[in-house]
Amino acid sequence: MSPADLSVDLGRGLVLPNPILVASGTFGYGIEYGDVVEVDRLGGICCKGTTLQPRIGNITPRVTETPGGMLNSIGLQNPGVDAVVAKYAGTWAGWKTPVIVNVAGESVEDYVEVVQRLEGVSGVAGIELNISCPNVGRGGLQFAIDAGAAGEVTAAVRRATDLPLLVKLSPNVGDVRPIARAIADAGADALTAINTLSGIALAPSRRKPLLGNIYGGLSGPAIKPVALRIVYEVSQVVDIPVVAIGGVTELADVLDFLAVGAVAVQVGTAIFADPTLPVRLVDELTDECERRGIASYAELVGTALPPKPGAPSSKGVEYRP
Amino acid sequence: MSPADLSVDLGRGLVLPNPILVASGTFGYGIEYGDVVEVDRLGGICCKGTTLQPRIGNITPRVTETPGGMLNSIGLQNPGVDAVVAKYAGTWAGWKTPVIVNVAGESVEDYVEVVQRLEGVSGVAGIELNISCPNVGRGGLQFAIDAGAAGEVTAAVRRATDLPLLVKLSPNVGDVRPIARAIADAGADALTAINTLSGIALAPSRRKPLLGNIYGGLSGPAIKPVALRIVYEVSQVVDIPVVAIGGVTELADVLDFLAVGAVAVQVGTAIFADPTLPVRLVDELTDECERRGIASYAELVGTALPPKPGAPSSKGVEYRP
Amino acid sequence: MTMRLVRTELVDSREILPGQWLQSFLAPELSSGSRAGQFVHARTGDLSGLVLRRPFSINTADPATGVITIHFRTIGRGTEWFTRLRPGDTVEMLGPLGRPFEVDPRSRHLLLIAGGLGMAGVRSLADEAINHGRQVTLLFGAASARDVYPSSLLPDEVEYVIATDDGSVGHKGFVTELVPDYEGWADQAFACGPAPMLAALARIAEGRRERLGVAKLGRKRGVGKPDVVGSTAARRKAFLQVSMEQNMGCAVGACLGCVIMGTNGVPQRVCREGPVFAAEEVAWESGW
Amino acid sequence: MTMRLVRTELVDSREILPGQWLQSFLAPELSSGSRAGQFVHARTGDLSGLVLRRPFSINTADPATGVITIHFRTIGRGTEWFTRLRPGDTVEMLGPLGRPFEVDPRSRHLLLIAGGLGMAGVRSLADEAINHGRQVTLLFGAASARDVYPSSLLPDEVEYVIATDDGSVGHKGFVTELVPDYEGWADQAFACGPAPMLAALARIAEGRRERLGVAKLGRKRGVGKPDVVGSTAARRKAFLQVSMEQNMGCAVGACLGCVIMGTNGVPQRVCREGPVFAAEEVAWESGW
Ligand SMILES: Cc1cc2nc3c(=O)[nH]c(=O)nc-3n(C[C@H](O)[C@H](O)[C@H](O)COP(=O)(O)OP(=O)(O)OC[C@H]3O[C@@H](n4cnc5c(N)ncnc54)[C@H](O)[C@@H]3O)c2cc1C
Ligand SMILES: Cc1cc2nc3c(=O)[nH]c(=O)nc-3n(C[C@H](O)[C@H](O)[C@H](O)COP(=O)(O)OP(=O)(O)OC[C@H]3O[C@@H](n4cnc5c(N)ncnc54)[C@H](O)[C@@H]3O)c2cc1C
Ligand SMILES: Cc1cc2nc3c(=O)[nH]c(=O)nc-3n(C[C@H](O)[C@H](O)[C@H](O)COP(=O)(O)O)c2cc1C
Ligand SMILES: Cc1cc2nc3c(=O)[nH]c(=O)nc-3n(C[C@H](O)[C@H](O)[C@H](O)COP(=O)(O)O)c2cc1C
Ligand code: FES
Ligand code: FES
Repeated sequence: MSPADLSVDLGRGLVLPNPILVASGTFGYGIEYGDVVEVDRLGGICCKGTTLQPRIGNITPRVTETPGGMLNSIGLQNPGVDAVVAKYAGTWAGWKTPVIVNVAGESVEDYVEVVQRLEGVSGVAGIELNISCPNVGRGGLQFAIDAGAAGEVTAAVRRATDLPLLVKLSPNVGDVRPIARAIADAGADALTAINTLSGIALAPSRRKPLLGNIYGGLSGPAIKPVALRIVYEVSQVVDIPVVAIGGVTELADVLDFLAVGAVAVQVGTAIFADPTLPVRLVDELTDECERRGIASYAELVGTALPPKPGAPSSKGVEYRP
Repeated sequence: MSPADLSVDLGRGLVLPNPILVASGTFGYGIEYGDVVEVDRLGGICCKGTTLQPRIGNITPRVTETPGGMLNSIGLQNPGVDAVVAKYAGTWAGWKTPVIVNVAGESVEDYVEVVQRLEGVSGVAGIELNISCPNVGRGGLQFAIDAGAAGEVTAAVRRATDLPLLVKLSPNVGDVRPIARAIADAGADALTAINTLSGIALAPSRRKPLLGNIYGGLSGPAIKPVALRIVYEVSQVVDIPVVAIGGVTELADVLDFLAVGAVAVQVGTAIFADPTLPVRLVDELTDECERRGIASYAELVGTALPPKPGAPSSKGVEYRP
Repeated sequence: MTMRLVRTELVDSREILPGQWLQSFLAPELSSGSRAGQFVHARTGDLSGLVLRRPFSINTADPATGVITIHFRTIGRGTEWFTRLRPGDTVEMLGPLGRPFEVDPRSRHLLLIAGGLGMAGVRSLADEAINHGRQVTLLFGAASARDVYPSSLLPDEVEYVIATDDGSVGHKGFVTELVPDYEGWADQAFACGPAPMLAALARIAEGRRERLGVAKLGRKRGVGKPDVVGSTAARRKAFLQVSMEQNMGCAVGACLGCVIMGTNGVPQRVCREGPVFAAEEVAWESGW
Repeated sequence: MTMRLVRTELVDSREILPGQWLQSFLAPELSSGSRAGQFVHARTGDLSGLVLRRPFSINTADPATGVITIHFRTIGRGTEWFTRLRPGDTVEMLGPLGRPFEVDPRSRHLLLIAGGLGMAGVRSLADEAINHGRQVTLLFGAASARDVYPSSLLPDEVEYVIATDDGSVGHKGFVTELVPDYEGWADQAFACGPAPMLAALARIAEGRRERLGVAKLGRKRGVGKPDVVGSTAARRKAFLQVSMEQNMGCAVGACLGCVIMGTNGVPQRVCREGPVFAAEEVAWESGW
């Protein structure tokens, strides 16, 4: 039997060789891990969040470990979209692995402008909108926590580009489904979920929070049950592909996310402990398909979803009748 | 030097001997751990969620471990308020440790009715409202995710009872502060935070979610950074005492929660691994005060809070300028 | 004996079957105070990242040496963690927990039925029964010869009958298929194993009075007042007692995580009312 | 040498000072390919619940035996986890990482300055310098006599000068107070320790040219084009090189977790542009 088909079509021509990506912010621009990681075997690379202007990011410390996870508050340090294109796009263009540029901004115009500068750049395979940013135009409210704002920024970017467009959901909301629906309706090609949970840690002195920025984003295995829940909820309410992220550390996690409807999975924090994990997951997923005698990994997708939309979790969480 | 003063005044006459409580749902009715735990040395006991009518709870499985945490979906199994009073209040009345009855309901009337039956019962030292329940009257929306509904149920219960009233916040919201303020304004004596995060896990077959109820509540060390963040945010916007819960496993966690403004701390999931932890924390907190030469543990409260209200975390989470 | 927290020391750890481990712990407080059918809730290490204890049946308990054993299959992180223990390491156990098997004083012939790891659930009852001069037949089911519990680890007095799914040793088929041969002989039966196996046994036990014409033991006065679900009497009088499993939080009755549905419509805590139940106490068809 | 993932084996583990451990690992790939000032990012065990690696300086590296050592203080769960390792256990390390100390070929007299655990940061430079026939004076500061790094663990050729906060051994006061005595003698200085100590040293180094009248080495052509921040040249020419610390995620430059502010206004990655920086490259007053 030939190896199972692992390719994933995320729409608008973005076809990944396999469903294992590396998550934005945890794999730099794809080059930093050097020979340690066989970059060409990844399904996709989401680069560090990119903004219109260069940003120096947040004051340090920026990362710390927490039980089963970590907090980060990098603050979108990046050299700005033009420098990113100038420095890395050429290298990316030579890779088999598609590079998806993670884009952040503080206004709809920011997003649109960044995306326009990426349009047509060889080496840029797609866009992932990080909408967990404060919307300066709306008084600092995050795009990600409001269905209206999320739909608006998605629609504006959609009008500005023909690049494949992924939009990344934040878990820091009461009910993620209306937001997911608004983004899908606004023309996104795929959703990615989830970004980090808002959390803090304290300095050893306990006189102040540890992170220079006070708040950080919680990631890693600790958040996997939340990510799994959100992917489970979102897959049931949108028709576009969902890419899962949050706490993947082993094949079992990949299979879990596929089972709740994700068509692909991003690995983030776990890379820091185990840089070769993403490539190994590709092999292990291939083996798993062979073991099961299935021709495509797609048969693993959605097996744990109910036949029709399930009851919403926000109606009662665990304490419902 | 005499041992430091650990007593906590939560208002309306509810004075705890020390700030270490056991969390609702993890310590039953206080009797189950028998001789293994010196119940009389605890600062307070929050009993299992109590409803008007008996409830058999959710279908099994109801608990599972997750990385650094656990999911539960007990579904408020309890014999109903009258049976709780009949079976346990007599025992509680003989204890030095105050017992706070955790109350749940599906409508404002439910809550009021349960609280009225607890009014004046010897052995009941206070009420903790678990408002993470679907509000049948409002079409299933949780009281806990809406400032209006949270304020309404608090106000109704406040009118119905002179018992000390704690209201427990859910973390499954975009911004917890308006909700906390509404509850404080409606007359709660104290806030407790946080309840569990909504999450899921899958059955080994990956054909369905593992928990009989699909969704469960995530608790344990994994959620501590989120709990710490919420207590940090809430302490800055309300004037009533805040009782912290979420992932406490050692003295350092207690000190962290005190530093972000909590006046007391509840231990939940960690009891399952280490039933003697809460009592040991009382001793360790006493020692810590002695080591620092402070007369009251109150000096440890709020040390990590900014002088004036900090910037809200929902404005940008980790990705703000 | 009431439960306590006991600091035990690992004295031996062996992989007796593929993926199945037998570990011995020095724990005098547990070896002498526990009864067959009870279990321990064992804590994983502080630096393990695991937040829940793991429940294991007390597989054997030897008051003379102060040693108890547990026998488990590695299925996840918790059991894997235990396999990394080395002699001298300490493990804190909460126990003994739950209600034991209750043998009717009149019972002479005990039928023990174990499916796979269910062996650990009934293993110590074999010792206990033999010490009391009873006759024990142990029916054991496994997938294949390689998973068969070694007879060398059983007391000589036990009649050991094996069934394997693939017929590689003993009866080819389910262990439940062996039961009819012993139904008449047995005064009482005690089972532990996968839930479907226990449900099948419960169905067999239900028809027993009709098939055999007489119940040797049990409710003599016909349809008298049924014993309360969860009571010692209910178990002692039952022909079939089963040891149940459920995921556990506290293991002492506090969290209500581990319930199964009782025939009285009230959820029964496996850790407190169980793990041993009379087959009649369990609402097998409830889907819980 | 480019970094790689290396499976190492613990061969020795000793608590050399209260709460301070010296661990030796068999790691031929690291012992011969690394340079003084570089570090490893060591993975904790799979069942430890810890999600990040821990960075440690390569304390010593012996190509002859293939052994490297790390020297650390237990301050939290990660370092505590390492102390539980036993000989034969394996630890996966990513390394060698970061940029090393750069000794100007003309330098004869090296002043090493270590505060507490900072010893681990400069320790291997002492070996390297002595192998190259240079003279080394090592100034070491600790809180008290009980925390003083044993001279027996240093090469005999090193002049070892101690300061303790409480004066229980050596100079009473900060190690920085010893520096003026050696400033004139030293061609270059290399320091590792708490950030305030490094900042104080940077201030001392800044005034050095004025105080001593001459800079023995360094920018001969006066105010020529300054070397780019993060460049090898910038370090090689500097009188004072410092080894910095920051909490790390990836340790390879990918996550931007570990930056310090550079004098050029651009955050510098400690794991990639550092951990060794010329004192002039670091914006000490930036509050980062
Ligand atoms: C009263 C009782 C006695 C038991 N005795 C034995 C025994 O003697 N030998 C043996 O091999 N197994 C026994 N089990 C099952 C054993 O507890 C589980 O196999 C074990 O907890 C799995 O842990 P894990 O981390 O390796 O698996 P994982 O599947 O990774 O565990 C995840 C979570 O689910 C729980 N869990 C998973 N499977 C079970 C299960 N079957 N029962 C209860 N909880 C489970 C774990 O405790 C943990 O909280 C017993 C269970 C109970 C309730
Ligand atoms: C390049 C470099 C080299 C180092 N070399 C040594 C050495 O040789 N000997 C030694 O004792 N220590 C050294 N450290 C510091 C060492 O990495 C920390 O003491 C260690 O990570 C603490 O881990 P923990 O889990 O015990 O502490 P915790 O405080 O529980 O760790 C929590 C988190 O903070 C991080 N962290 C805490 N303190 C530090 C710190 N000072 N630097 C970086 N990260 C930190 C941890 O890695 C972890 O992610 C070095 C740090 C760096 C950056
Ligand atoms: C250090 C770090 C930096 C991150 N930077 C970004 C970013 O720039 N843009 C973004 O959309 N997500 C960013 N994330 C979030 C991750 O892409 C991912 O959504 C999150 O970490 C959850 O996945 P994990 O649990 O596998 O890490 C970052 C995460 C980490 C840990
Ligand atoms: C098994 C279990 C049952 C719970 N039942 C209740 C409940 O009935 N009412 C309630 O308000 N909270 C309940 N909780 C939530 C806890 O009281 C607590 O808020 C949460 O577990 C976080 O704390 P922890 O991380 O210390 O466990 C329950 C938690 C667990 C683990
Ligand atoms: S495990 Fe908690 S009640 Fe049984
Ligand atoms: S630790 Fe990731 S960039 Fe330095």
